[in-house]
Amino acid sequence: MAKIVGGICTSHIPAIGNAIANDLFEDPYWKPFFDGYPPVRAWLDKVKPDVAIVVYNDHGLNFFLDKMPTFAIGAAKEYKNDDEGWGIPTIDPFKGDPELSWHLINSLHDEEFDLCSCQEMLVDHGFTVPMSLLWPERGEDQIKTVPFCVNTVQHPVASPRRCLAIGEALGRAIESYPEDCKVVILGTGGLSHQLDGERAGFINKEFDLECMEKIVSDPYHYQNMSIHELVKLAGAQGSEFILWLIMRAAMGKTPQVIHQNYHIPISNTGAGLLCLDTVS
Amino acid sequence: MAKIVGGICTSHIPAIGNAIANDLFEDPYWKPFFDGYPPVRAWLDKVKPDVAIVVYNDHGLNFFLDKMPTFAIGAAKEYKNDDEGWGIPTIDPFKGDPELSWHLINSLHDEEFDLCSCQEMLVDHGFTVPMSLLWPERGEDQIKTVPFCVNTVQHPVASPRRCLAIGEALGRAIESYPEDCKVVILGTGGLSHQLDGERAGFINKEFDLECMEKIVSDPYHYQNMSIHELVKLAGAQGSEFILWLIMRAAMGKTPQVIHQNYHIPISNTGAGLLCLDTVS
Amino acid sequence: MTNTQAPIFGTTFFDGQMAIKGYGLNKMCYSFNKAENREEFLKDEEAYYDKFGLTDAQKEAVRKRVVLDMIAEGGNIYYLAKLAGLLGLSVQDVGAQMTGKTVEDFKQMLVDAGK
Amino acid sequence: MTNTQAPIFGTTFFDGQMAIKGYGLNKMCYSFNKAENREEFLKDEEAYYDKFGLTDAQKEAVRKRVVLDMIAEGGNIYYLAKLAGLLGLSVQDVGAQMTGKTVEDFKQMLVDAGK
Ligand SMILES: [Fe+3]
Ligand SMILES: [Fe+3]
Repeated sequence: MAKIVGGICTSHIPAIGNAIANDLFEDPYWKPFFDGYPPVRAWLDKVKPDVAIVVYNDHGLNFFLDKMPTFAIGAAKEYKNDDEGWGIPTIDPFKGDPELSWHLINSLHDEEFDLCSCQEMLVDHGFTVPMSLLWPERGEDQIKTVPFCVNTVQHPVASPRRCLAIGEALGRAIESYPEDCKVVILGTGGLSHQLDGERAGFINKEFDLECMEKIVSDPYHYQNMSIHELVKLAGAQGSEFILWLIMRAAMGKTPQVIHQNYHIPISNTGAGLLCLDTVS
Repeated sequence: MAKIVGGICTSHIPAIGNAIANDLFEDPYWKPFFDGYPPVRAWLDKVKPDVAIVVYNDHGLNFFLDKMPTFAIGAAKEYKNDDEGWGIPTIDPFKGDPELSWHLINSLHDEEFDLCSCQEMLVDHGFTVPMSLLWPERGEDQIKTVPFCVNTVQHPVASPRRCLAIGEALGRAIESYPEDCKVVILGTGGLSHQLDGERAGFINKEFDLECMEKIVSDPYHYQNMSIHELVKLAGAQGSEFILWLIMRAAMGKTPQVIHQNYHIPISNTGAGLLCLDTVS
Repeated sequence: MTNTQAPIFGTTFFDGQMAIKGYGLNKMCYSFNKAENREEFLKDEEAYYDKFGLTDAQKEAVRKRVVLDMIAEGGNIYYLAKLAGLLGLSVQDVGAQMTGKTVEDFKQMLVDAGK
Repeated sequence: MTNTQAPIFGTTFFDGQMAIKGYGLNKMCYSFNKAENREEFLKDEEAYYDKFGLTDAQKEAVRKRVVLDMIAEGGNIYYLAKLAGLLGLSVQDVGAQMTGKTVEDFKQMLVDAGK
């Protein structure tokens, strides 16, 4: 049977893609950020997951307003990255796991989630940046992936309550997969940031630090929060925190924190990192 | 406030599009089918709805397997028809009602349905054939439309239970729309038919006649039916009956039957027609 | 991921397993919505197969116009219908082929279903 | 269909109402994922506006590179970011413009948020 071995929350800011491409790991601006990752990679080397389910949001590469699904799950053999228009280098395709994808789609369908299945899907920096941070080298035997894409572009955006619910169902779906495989779940994006409007540059350190704590010990703290309230506290794009909620709800009981890091600012964002081991 | 004035169930077989284009209304093959529609148009002339919500399935024009949503709602100013590949003539665009569309999307979202919003959308024969049958002449002041598209192409397909639930929520959403407008809901497709496999040509008259009756008096009769069971009884493409269920659940209490017709065969299908007036 | 319910005679559920198998074939058929693609196919079928990465079994099924084989290789009838249309086949022609009937007998079967 | 909750300072909810207003503008910006479209825009902006049916107010906002006006006219920041990138503006440049700060001050504000 499949087993959730852990979860990782990480920001996915596009500038990171450029910093990686330009080897800025020791640059004073970037060092406090990049230094968070080696302990997480060490944990991954130890645990050796077979597949990563990547909960992320598309920023206008694969999805446009003509077809904007609330929850979309990839079901392809591979996932290509592509030009996003502002110059992050395009990276190699990622390996899919269509059998697991369809198991998840069927299971979530049976629990009355209305999904969009995607048998071909371009993955943008929301997906690729976390993958590059966690698996900087990918060879023939690279980890398989399932993209789990959540709309944060067009309101209405899925509520924290709905995200916690689909996260729980995702956890059950994974654990009911009959193949022997180790699954790690990535919750990407966040923490607080706002790109647009007179409030651009808004970062809420206090809120972020609370998120870093509550996402581990008490994710249901956010269950009754509206998207409006979340945007107020986290900034317009800080609503990406719902992706962390999906990941965390899939994990179930309180996990063990292997490593964490929080740094302000990366680009316009409070950048958070959490590596969580499933307690069995 | 908006008001649901009635509902219409009708088959949407592509061959009808050609028959209309070729004026085959008096042709012996087509007459028993087309003769069902004048009484429905007379009712529409009397009731004069402002907007039609068209529950239909796309057959591979607007949606492909790369992005296949369970429930998709149009939110555009107009909806174009286009070449479907096998020669039904393309017809003029339909007028949208984006304000109502967004009200429906927001309301259904609040009731925890996970929608795909579509701000641009091609509508295929599933949408256009019923519209042409019911409003053969469309001028400047033509009826406004909201396409409500349900996946029937890729399993898993939404269950009768889920369809009844989203239909109920759709009814509440319409009735809560603050604009004064009269809404008619179309449930298109069906009844029994199967295009593919060694069972191609399967039609189940007994099942269809029961549908014609139960859809009016007891739609919840189908609540616990699985899609598998529905396909067994109605044929592979007869699963389109879920679209009738959505329409009917939106109407609420037992409506009055203004007119009905049932004819076998049109193309490979048992063709059903029901005109239902909301009892207030 | 497969449909575990009792099979229905002559009926293939287009579920995840079939979808994985048939993606290239279905994508090719979906492309026939556009007239220029239909022309390109008719001009050079073999090149068009390769453009969409059809498997050998899919190519063979399309070459021979055997719809049941296309379905077995993951073809979905909604997309295959566009190929059928392109080849000048009606849904009754296709139905007759799949059920091993003449087109007349197939049509009569449909009429008889109304009795 | 509008967001009936209390407004948040300097924050536009990209809801249905904004989406209706901004469709053409957003569609234009989405097209900038492709290099050939970026080139076409740079070659003849006015023709490119018309290709996507921009309103006069949207054209004016883009012409003047005023991002707040683009947002007011229904632009969504996820798509506008692609236009900004094409114009060589970073998210800090855009943030500075919208908040009426110098880029240095805007960056300092971000650093200060960490203190
Ligand atoms: Fe993001
Ligand atoms: Fe149909």
